[in-house]
Amino acid sequence: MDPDGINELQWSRRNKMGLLENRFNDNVIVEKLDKLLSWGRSTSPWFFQFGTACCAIEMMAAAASRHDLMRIGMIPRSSPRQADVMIVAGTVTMKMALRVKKLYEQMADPKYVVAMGSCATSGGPYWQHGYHVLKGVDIVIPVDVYVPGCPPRPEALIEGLLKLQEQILDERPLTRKMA
Amino acid sequence: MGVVHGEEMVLNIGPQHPATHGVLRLQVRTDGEVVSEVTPYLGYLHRCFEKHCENVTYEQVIPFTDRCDYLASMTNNFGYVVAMEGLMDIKVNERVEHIRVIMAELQRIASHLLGLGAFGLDIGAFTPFLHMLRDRERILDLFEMTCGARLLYNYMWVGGLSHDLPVGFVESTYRFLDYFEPKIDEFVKLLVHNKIFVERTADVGRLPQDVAISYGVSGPNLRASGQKWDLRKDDPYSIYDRFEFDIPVGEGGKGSVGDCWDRFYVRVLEMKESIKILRQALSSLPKEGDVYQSLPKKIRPPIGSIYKRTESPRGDLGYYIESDGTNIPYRLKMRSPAFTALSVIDEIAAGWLLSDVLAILGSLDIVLGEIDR
Amino acid sequence: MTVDFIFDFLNQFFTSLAGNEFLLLVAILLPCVVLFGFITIYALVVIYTELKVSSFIQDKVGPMGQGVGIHAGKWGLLQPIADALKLLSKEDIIPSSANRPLFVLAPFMIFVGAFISFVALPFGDSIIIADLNIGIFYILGIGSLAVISLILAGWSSNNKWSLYGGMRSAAQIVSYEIPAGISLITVIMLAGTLNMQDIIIYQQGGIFNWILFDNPFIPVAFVIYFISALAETNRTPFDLPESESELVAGFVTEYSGMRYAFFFLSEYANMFVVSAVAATGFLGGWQSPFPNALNSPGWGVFWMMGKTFFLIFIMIWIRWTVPRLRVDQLMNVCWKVFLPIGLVNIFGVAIWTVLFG
Amino acid sequence: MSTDQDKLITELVEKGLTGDMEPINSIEDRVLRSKAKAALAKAKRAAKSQETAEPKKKKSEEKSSDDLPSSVNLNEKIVYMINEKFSGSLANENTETHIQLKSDQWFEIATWLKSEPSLFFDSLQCQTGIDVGDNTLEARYNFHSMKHNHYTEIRIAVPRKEATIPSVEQIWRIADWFERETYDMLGIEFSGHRDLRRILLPDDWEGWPLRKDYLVQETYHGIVVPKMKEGWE
Repeated sequence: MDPDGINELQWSRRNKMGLLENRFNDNVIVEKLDKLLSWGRSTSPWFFQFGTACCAIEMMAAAASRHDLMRIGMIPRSSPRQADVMIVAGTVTMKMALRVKKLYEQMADPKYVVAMGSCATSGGPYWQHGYHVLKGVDIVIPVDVYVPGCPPRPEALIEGLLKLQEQILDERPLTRKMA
Repeated sequence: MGVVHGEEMVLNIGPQHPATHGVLRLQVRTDGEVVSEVTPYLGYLHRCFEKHCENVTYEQVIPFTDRCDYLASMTNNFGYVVAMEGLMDIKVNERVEHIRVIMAELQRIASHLLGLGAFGLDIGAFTPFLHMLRDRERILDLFEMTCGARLLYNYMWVGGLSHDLPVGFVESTYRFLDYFEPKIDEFVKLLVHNKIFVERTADVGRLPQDVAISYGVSGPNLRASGQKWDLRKDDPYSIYDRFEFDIPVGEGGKGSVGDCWDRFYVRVLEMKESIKILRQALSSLPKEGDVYQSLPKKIRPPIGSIYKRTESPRGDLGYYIESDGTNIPYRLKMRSPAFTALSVIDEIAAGWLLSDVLAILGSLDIVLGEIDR
Repeated sequence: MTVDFIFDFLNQFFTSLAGNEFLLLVAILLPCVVLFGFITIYALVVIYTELKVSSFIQDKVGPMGQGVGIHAGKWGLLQPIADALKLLSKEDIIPSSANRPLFVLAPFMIFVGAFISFVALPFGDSIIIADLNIGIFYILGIGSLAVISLILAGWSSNNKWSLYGGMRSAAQIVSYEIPAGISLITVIMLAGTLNMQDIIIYQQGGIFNWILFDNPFIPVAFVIYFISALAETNRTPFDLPESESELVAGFVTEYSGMRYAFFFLSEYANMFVVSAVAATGFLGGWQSPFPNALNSPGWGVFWMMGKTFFLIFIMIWIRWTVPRLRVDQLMNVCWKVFLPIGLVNIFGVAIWTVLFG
Repeated sequence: MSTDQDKLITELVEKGLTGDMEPINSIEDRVLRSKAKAALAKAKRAAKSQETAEPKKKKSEEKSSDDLPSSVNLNEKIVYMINEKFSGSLANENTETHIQLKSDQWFEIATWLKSEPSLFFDSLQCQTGIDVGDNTLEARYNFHSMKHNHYTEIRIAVPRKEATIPSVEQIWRIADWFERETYDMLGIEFSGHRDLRRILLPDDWEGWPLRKDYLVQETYHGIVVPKMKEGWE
């Protein structure tokens, strides 16, 4: 396991590298293409089932019949390679932390992270005495959307995912350096 | 795992894998598809439950018990409050007892639904899983109208409950039972007697009775091996001795006693028994009674210790509580049924094919939150 | 609509270039482009169908285009397009430990395998790109190409899950080709030809002239063929190579973005091929089920598509209903059940033909 | 009830025990008949329990609880038997809630606890490690017998410096994981355990978390462990 680099992680706005990223100057056609691409990305964010604890059950409930994440185009994938959104649902422990980082690195750009629940946000109820609990998954990977709650209701998760979609829609993948 | 010979391959299942029900890592040694050894590695969800218990007051332990077995929070609360009331010698009134039993049995159904669905998912049947979740939502609705939470309730308190039943709860529960009973039969048709499902589970991963006892396997897993052991009958707590219900045991309906199919079917039958208990408890629920009646002003149990077991959906859930007379537990240990159930995996999964190992894992119905605590 | 036909047409149109090799190239490429477009559109439609049908089976609604901004349209009709756009613009990961050339080759090879099968499929009375005299044989042969690419994908990924997926798919597809072939032999025996169009013409004259209802042995052959086809396309209950709950994603575990899209595409393309072969061999292809009615070329395309899509729908239906078999049971079913029955079936059909044919 | 009625009933019961039901059934008086039948059932039950008790006695012939009056509770009985068999292994005679043992003969006692037919503790329910202070660690075992449906608790205290207890992993298989957990959390070594590793925490974790003087390590693989985010509290 590679201990390097974790402390120096300074997640500003990171560089999401796709096939066509940042290769174009701004003009009308590129702008339209930009919009098309970001529409595609925001409409079809496949999520990686990364459930660790209690929140995983609510994530499943959100994907199941009553709440049905597929309505907003979210399809579960079990391999990180094919996923766009990693929903970190649940507590991440020290033993798991480096693996979370590895899984994140295995995902293909553009990739997004939703920290679901207070454990993934900050350590949740375990933040004070939890010697083995990572106090927030943003210590090891960058997070786009935080969904509070212990556990968040499926509605809250859907709200968070809609926020993420908004964020993706505002992106201009082809001309990020201009934006 | 030592030396790897010739054709053998060491394969890591997990910690992030769709079939591990959370973050469990199984290291399997395989020769082609045949698995010769399974070594579980735990602790990827070790959330320091016991350390927390030594740092928070007795009341504050309850939310942490919720989060241990997050599929059966009600029964986890139940076990803890039963143990605490034993330690402090508190008697709660009839209404509280009835509500507790109702909640515990609803929780048992909810937990079994998810466990069975996830088992089906491991075998490759995706649809029954979602049907199960759909029906589970209705139970969660009942919990939600009672205490406002869907998953982690913090509902049972030492000496009482956090809320009384809301108006219309009893009717809603009856409505749910009427809806749910035929659904079990539908589920049985869809999956339990499905030819492919039977082929995949019958005779697979047989767990003999003595091995099960030696490994401390309990609950439905033990009953599937033919041992008629249910704490609700054999060591009755709360008011379980008043209700009439059967303890389903594995009979080897499709293969031999103690196989995956038995473990599956026992859970299906248990849901039916829970419905029986629910109907009795609902009909005998006293109208009067204050749920805060015996709440102690301060929880300071006398010096001493207690080990109390209750029947959670996964088996014997034990709490060992050591009190030093203050308002903070000196030591609190949770004996989790899933922990003991998982320990048997190498014994019963070795020699089977890779797909079977995952089926056997699914049939044990483990919850990682409770294993790692 | 064969290449010759297009070539002739082009020759007449561009008289100055008549007989030029360039025109021949155009004549070859034109159907390819059309076909590629067809497969893409077909895949989008079927992916949407699969999402919706599976959702309805599971008591939910599936893609509804609910989301932010311009989202996926009414009923989520644009969902597959968004998926495709997104997959195309994703990062292309080639694991550093993978065998690079093979890893890159595998998705294209599997797509080529599916693609060139389409060449011999009859879409209508005269709509066939290459009317081969050994059409059905050709499709069966090309179908085996998938095995090679799946093994390549599994092995080159240098991932144990992929390797398992590759191993399983090799065993599975190779085995199930035999019962599939054997059950098609009964069709060939009756029609007396390997040519796809001739097989269809043999079934002229309404539903009762279809080979499926020719004699009591054929429905058995049809069932065997259909189940084998499920196995060849890696659909549940035979989806062991990519079984999600066991092997993460099987041989596609390491593929991302566009390369993954190719696997996705070819899975659905393969479904179309096997269904179209079943429709051709057993259900009368583009022939109308009513004698001497609705039999124009336009209706022909409709009937062919209708029958194929119906079979695809059944495949989707099965996938979301039943659990998955185990690898040894899979082999048992093939070698101990389908193969003997298939062989007996051939004799049955032969004897029936001699006695009553 | 008159005396001759009593006599009649005893006579009838004697006959009934030999299998002759005719005289009882032929009684005209309904009350008398039912009384006779009840007495017969009682007598039969008594005879049965005598029968079942006898072979048990034979099995546990040597030293067993039979010499004790039946009123003692299970713990006292076990302590008595342990004193007979393994003298000097009791740490104190207190038996109210538990049995306190010394660690040296624990493996033998454990083997005996499982094999002794009148105890037959086939199920190790729970094993708890406790830091009881005074530089002492304690392992507590909760045993249960599926057959007899009885229950006991055994405690073994060891000094912190040489915290070693014989492992019972080979007797109850679940002890394998229980002991690993206790080792993981409190650092009690179990001698004779075949695979004593940390079970929940990573192998390279420092310290024993459930000891009362545990201080959490500052970093783990470069990740700050006890970090609290800025601006909290």
